[in-house]
Amino acid sequence: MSFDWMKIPYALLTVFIVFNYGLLLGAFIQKIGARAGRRYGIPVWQNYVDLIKNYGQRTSITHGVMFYLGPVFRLTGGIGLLLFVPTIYGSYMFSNLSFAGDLILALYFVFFGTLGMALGAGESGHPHAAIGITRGLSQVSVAELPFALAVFAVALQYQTLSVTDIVAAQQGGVLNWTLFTNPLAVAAAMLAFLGSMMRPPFDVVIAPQEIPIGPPTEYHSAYLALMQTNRAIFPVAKMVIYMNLFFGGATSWPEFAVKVFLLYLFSAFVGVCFPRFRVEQSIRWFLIWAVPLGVQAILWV
Amino acid sequence: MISLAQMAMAAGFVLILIGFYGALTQRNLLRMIVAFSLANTGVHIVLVAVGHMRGRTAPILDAAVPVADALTRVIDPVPQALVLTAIVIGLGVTALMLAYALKLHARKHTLDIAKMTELKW
Amino acid sequence: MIKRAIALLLTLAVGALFASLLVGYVPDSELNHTARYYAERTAEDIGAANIVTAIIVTYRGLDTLGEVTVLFISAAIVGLVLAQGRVLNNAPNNAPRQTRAPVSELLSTGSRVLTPLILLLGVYVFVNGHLTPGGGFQGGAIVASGMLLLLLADPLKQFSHRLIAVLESLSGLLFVGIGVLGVLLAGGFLDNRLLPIGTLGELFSAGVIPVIYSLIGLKVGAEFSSMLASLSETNHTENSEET
Amino acid sequence: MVSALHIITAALAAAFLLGLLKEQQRGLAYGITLLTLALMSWISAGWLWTFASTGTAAVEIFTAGTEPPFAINLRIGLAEAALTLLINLVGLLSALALKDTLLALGRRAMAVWLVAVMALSGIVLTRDLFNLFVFFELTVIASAGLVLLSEHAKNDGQALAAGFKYLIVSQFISAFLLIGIIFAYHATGTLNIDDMAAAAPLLGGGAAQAFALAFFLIFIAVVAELKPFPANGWALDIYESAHPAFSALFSAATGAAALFAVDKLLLIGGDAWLPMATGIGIVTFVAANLLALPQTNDRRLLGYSSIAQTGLILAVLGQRDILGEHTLYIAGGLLLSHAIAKAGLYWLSGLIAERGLEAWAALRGQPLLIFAFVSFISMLSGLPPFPGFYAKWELIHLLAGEGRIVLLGLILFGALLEAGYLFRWFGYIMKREAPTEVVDNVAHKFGAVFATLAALAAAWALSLVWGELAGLQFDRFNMLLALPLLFALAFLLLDWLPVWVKNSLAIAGLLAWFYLTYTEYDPLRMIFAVIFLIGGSLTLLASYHEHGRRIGFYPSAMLMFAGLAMLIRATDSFDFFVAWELLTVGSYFLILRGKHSEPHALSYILFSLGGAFLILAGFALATQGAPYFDLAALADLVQPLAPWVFLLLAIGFMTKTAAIGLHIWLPGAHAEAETDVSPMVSGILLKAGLYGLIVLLLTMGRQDFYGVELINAMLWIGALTALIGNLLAIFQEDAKRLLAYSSIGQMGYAMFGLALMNHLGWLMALMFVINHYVYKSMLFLSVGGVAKRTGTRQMYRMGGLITLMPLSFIATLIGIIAVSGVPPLSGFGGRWIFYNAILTAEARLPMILIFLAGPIAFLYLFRLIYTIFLGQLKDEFRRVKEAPFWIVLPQMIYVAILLVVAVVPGLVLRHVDAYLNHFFPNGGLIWEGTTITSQFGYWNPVAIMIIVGVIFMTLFAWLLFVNRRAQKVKQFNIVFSAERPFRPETTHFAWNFFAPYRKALGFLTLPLVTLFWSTMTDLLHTAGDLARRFYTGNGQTYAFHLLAFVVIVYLFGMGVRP
Repeated sequence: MSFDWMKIPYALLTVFIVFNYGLLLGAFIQKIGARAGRRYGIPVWQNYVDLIKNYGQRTSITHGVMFYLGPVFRLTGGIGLLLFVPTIYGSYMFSNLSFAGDLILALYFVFFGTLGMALGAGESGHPHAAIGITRGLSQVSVAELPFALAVFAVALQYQTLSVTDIVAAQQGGVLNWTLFTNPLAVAAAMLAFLGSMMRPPFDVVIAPQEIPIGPPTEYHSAYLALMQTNRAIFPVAKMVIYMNLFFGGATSWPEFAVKVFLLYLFSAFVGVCFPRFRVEQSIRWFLIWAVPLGVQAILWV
Repeated sequence: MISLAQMAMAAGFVLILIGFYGALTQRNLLRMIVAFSLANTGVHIVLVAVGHMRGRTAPILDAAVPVADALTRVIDPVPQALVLTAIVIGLGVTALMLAYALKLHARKHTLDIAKMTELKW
Repeated sequence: MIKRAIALLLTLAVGALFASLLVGYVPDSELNHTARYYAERTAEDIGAANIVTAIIVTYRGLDTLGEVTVLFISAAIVGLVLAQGRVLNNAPNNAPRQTRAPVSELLSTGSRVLTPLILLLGVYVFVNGHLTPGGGFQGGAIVASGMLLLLLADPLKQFSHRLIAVLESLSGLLFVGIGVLGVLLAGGFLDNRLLPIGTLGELFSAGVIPVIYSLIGLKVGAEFSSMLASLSETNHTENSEET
Repeated sequence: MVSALHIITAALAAAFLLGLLKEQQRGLAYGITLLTLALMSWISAGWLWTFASTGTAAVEIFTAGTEPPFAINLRIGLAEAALTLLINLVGLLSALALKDTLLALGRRAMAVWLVAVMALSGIVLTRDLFNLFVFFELTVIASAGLVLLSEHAKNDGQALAAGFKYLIVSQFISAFLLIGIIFAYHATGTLNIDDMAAAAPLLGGGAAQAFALAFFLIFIAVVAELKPFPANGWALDIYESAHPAFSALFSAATGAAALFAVDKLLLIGGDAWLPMATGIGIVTFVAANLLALPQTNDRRLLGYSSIAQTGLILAVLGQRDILGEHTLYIAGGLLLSHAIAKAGLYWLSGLIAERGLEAWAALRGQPLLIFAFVSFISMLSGLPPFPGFYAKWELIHLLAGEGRIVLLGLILFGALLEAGYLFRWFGYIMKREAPTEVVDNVAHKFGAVFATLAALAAAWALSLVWGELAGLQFDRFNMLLALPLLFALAFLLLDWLPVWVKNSLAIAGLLAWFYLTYTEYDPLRMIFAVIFLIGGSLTLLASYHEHGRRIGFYPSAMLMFAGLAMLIRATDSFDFFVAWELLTVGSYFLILRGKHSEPHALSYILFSLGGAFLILAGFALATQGAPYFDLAALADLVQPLAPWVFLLLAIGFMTKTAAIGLHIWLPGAHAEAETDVSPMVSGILLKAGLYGLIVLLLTMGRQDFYGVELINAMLWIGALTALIGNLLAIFQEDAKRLLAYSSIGQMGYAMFGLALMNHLGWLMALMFVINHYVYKSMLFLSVGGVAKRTGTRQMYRMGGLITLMPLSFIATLIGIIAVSGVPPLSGFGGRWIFYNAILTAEARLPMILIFLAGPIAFLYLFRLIYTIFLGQLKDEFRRVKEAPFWIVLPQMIYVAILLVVAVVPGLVLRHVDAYLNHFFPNGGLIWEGTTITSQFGYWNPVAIMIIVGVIFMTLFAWLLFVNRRAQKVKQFNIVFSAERPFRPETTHFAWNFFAPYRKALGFLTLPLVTLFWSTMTDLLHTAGDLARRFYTGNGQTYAFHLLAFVVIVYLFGMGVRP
């Protein structure tokens, strides 16, 4: 098999676009959240500033090999997720490296970063790291459940695991979107979406005011920079999957921008409206509300 | 009409039952042994009664019963032989039980069977 | 009294079983084929006038051997049981014995007169077992009753265990030996035709039956005596243990 | 040939002769006794040899020079010769074991002993009904006397009371017997058994009725000598109080003789009486085993077991109408097994100072005696290669062939109960605190030891004989001579060698066997062959770390491997089942070796035997009476039988794969096993169950059971097993338990895959088979190594071991990545196929369930690595070293395998995929370059590896570069909560790790299944404990029982009779 070497620069281009879009989008959403709370909020370029600062810093401490690997896993997960899914439907340029695997691979890359993060934070010197990890893993795993179920419902619906095929099946009008052909799956997935975005009400995992845990407190300087990079890429990559699976995909960058923004806005909207859950509360919440929806989705496709 | 043999047999059975009942209800070892002796006797009577035949005589060939007539004159000799064996065996067992009872009394200073229950379950 | 009620119930149930046996019993009007064989052939084959004896000693000789063995081991076990807890070595008891008031003159004299007679009667009964009612067991029992009489008259009387044992064993051995000889020299185990069967009705007839019956008589007498002796001795020792 | 009559005359002559000796000549008397018993044995042996070698007909022995029926006659044939040999030998050996007692009590005791043995032979030989009675009475009297042999040593009057109780009961029995005999004589005019058997059917009308009644009395009286439930309290008291050497005779010889007497009686009575015998027998079997459960006194326990076994054989005799000519083989096999084992155990009990079952722990220092014990209980439980196994096999098959299913079920249930208490006892021996007083002076008890060892030798010799007989009967090879089994048994003889020699031998053996046989396997079997044999030798590498001799390990392990090796080569049901039993037993002994594994090993063997019995029943049903069948013939079964067979076999196999509901044995058994045993029993042994399921599904496929598609049920079970297994795993604090629960989950996946019954599903299952072997072996070794070094398996006590045990860490890391299926490692391949496969599931709900299990697996795996290797190091483990080389080595090999398979999954997968096309032509994978395509999606392992690798390494390298001057922070160089921690304990929160999950979902992990099974066992125990209370110990009560028994049987039995 001959490998198409042009895929590599194209893929890097995708990463670059998404990275920038993600940084801006993150700041923008944060600002909206602040305004909703009657605060002024950060400037839109704030994320760039933070990132440059952190990349510029050097640390003199480490906690061991796994500590290094945490951010590496995290970012690999984000970039991998992005690259294994075609970003723009029908575009050879932005189909990325999706020839390597299908939806299942993508799904696993959602977990990939989490695993690495948990391992890395685990080796940190902080004794309370375990608490953060527990909460994080518990919540993320249960939040991903309805999503995975929804994905499966979709795969069953279209009888394929290939993202491209799924998007292809949704072309030809808004009513062909999974949103309308399989609303249950979408509903389940959207609830899961809330949980995986680490925004309120499901942000106790990274909540700085609880106890000093969570990645931001464990990592600093270049470590943190990598994670911030991931923060820009990973949510967008995830939303790309949502978009592709449920909302007809995107045939152009503007369509991409709008759909991702709206998705992001959804989570921000919910976030400002609801108080924070404790972890076992969120587990129950997902199991009671989201998982049954996912189950129904699979049963009724 | 009821023959002698049947009457004897009935008596034997009754003896057995009396013996059984006694063995089941008497708690004294010696009384139990007596009850068993009764029952044994009953068994022996039944044994003999089964072999009895009306109007015939003991199976001993002598002047009264010549060899030629034996077939029609004597009763069935087999039960008589069996009962002898049964009696002797019963005797042996009774002797044994008596010896045990004696020894048990010496050991436990009681003859009450209900008090010899260390082994159970 | 639940226990008695159940006992009664069980007894009645067994009684019902017996009753159906009784009801179903029809006396034979003629001898069955086994009995007929004995009635017809005993005189000719065995030569014993007493058919029952022929059956006991010859036809069903194995039963009788077993019977004798029952008595033998009963005596042995009685001896064992009663010996336990005593000095294990059963050698002549040299310890000074408790003396009781002497028995009455009348009793001891009477027993001395009667015992030989009883013994004689016993011997007669077992020697004539093949001719007349009676036989080794009956004779043996009579012999033992003589011993009992002696014991009753003088409870402290000592028998020679050794003598009893030798008598018992020897007669037993001979019994088995004659039986085996039957296998070797005649038609089978305990075949009485080791010796000529003689004339029906005579003392020396019926082959080895008189011999065997005599041995049985001796053996039974010895065994009963041994049991009696064991029991009576135990009584003393147990009593003495308690006092 | 010396006439068999002389068995009797010799004994009598000797007994009388003893009377001539002086009381002091005890040595001489003892010598005569032994000589006589030896002579009697010799006579029997001569006859046995004649009959066995020449096959001549039985020989009649006339007495009194007169032919039967007019004189008593004896008969000796094959059965009689064997039984008298058994009786006389037991008599001889017991006399040896009784040496001290007999010498102390003198000639009278010896004479009684001789008479007892003689009378038992007489019961066997005689053909005369009344003569039978005489011998019975002799037995009774002699037994009542011999009970007292124990009084000599204990002198507490218990034996005396027991003897008296026996006499009471025997009085009733002899009354019934006599009355019965006389009326039977009256009805038929004969006392000869054969004559009566000929005459009885000719009777008509009232005579027939009278005869039936008389026969009932005879029958019930003789049966009462067999100690039937409930009329057996007296026998138990005897067993408990008598001298064990006498109990050996009482159990082995008396039981055998009485059974033979019943057999003769049944000849007279004819088939009409068989149901009664069966009924009494089976009730006794089940009840006695049930009552034995709560026993704590060893001899009484053995008594219950004796009674049970006798009951079983009685039931077998009662099945003569369908067993036909096989009766001798079956009843004989059971009887000899029972007799030898029970005699052996009683002799062994003579070596034990105390009467509690735990006191037998004293045997622990005596490997030979332990081996004897094991052989005996295996014999009693009907395990191969002992005669009882063949007997049970045939019995069950014939019963199933005739549709006597209830009886079959009861027999298996009773056998399971029996195995329960026997193996529990063995657990006590191996694991309980040995009493201070060890086996008291083995040299002093030479007789008992000699007798035990003789029984041991007889046990194995008989196995050989029965194997040969089975061979003659079905025209097959003696299984005891199967090479793998011989190889395993050879380790018994080599046990004195040091570990490294034996280990090398074992590895060489496994590899050599693979080399010898590898051409025979199709790809499917090849997978299992590689896992069992090559995989087995890989795990055995870890065993090099042990020093010394490791007594008992290699015979057990090689027994298991022998079973596994034979399993995949088995083509018919018999071979398959033999292999199945062997691997079960071998693995049980292996598991039992763990330090705290006693209860878990017990539940393992019980579940396994239960499962094995179901398999046996399934096979038996499937054959419809034939002795065995080709496994491929399962495919030919039709309704309505097929679904039943399927159900039985499937449940049987699923006990081995620990399907939900049958899983409770697994966590303890796998977790408590030794370090190198866990990977064997988890990574390798579990596959045996899957193999069984595969064979089953390949042949039988889909079955409809009253409208339920059984495959769907299995789908559900698989899914639930996966979910619950995983869920339970996340809450474990014990690392090995966590892995064990994880195995349950993994087996659930595999079952689910198989139940899909399509190409992808099977591919997935086989991937799980391979992957599970690799990573579970690796993880168990890794965790085992850690546990070995730290001395604990509680994860929350560990932490921070990454720097101290880096290799173990790497293995665990790779392992969990592989298990959770995170790309790019090989686990992903399995997962990818898995997700593709479940897309094909028609039943959506189980699919969802199994889907839910996925993320949960991820949680427990993370916990495993995190709590052990990351986090805070504990003070006490600061000096812990890396695990021993030999434990690490296989792990590294597994790591290499995982990496290779990750890149080129086609290495194995491709062949399996191609092979599966035979069975499921549709839905296979398409292999195109490095891309693998299914009907749903695609996957390119090489590309993934490269892409992920590049991104990962780039970032890692960069991070390392920018932080090149960073220093490692010391453990306590931190501040939190405004304090500096000084002790690691204050810094670890790994206990109750997934607390939020527990709070949210804890109700799902309630040990309901454990509760169910423990309630079941408790119920059985309580039932047994309550029921046995009716053995009040009062001799009179026993008389009540006897009469009640007679009356009840009369009411039931005579009512049923035509």
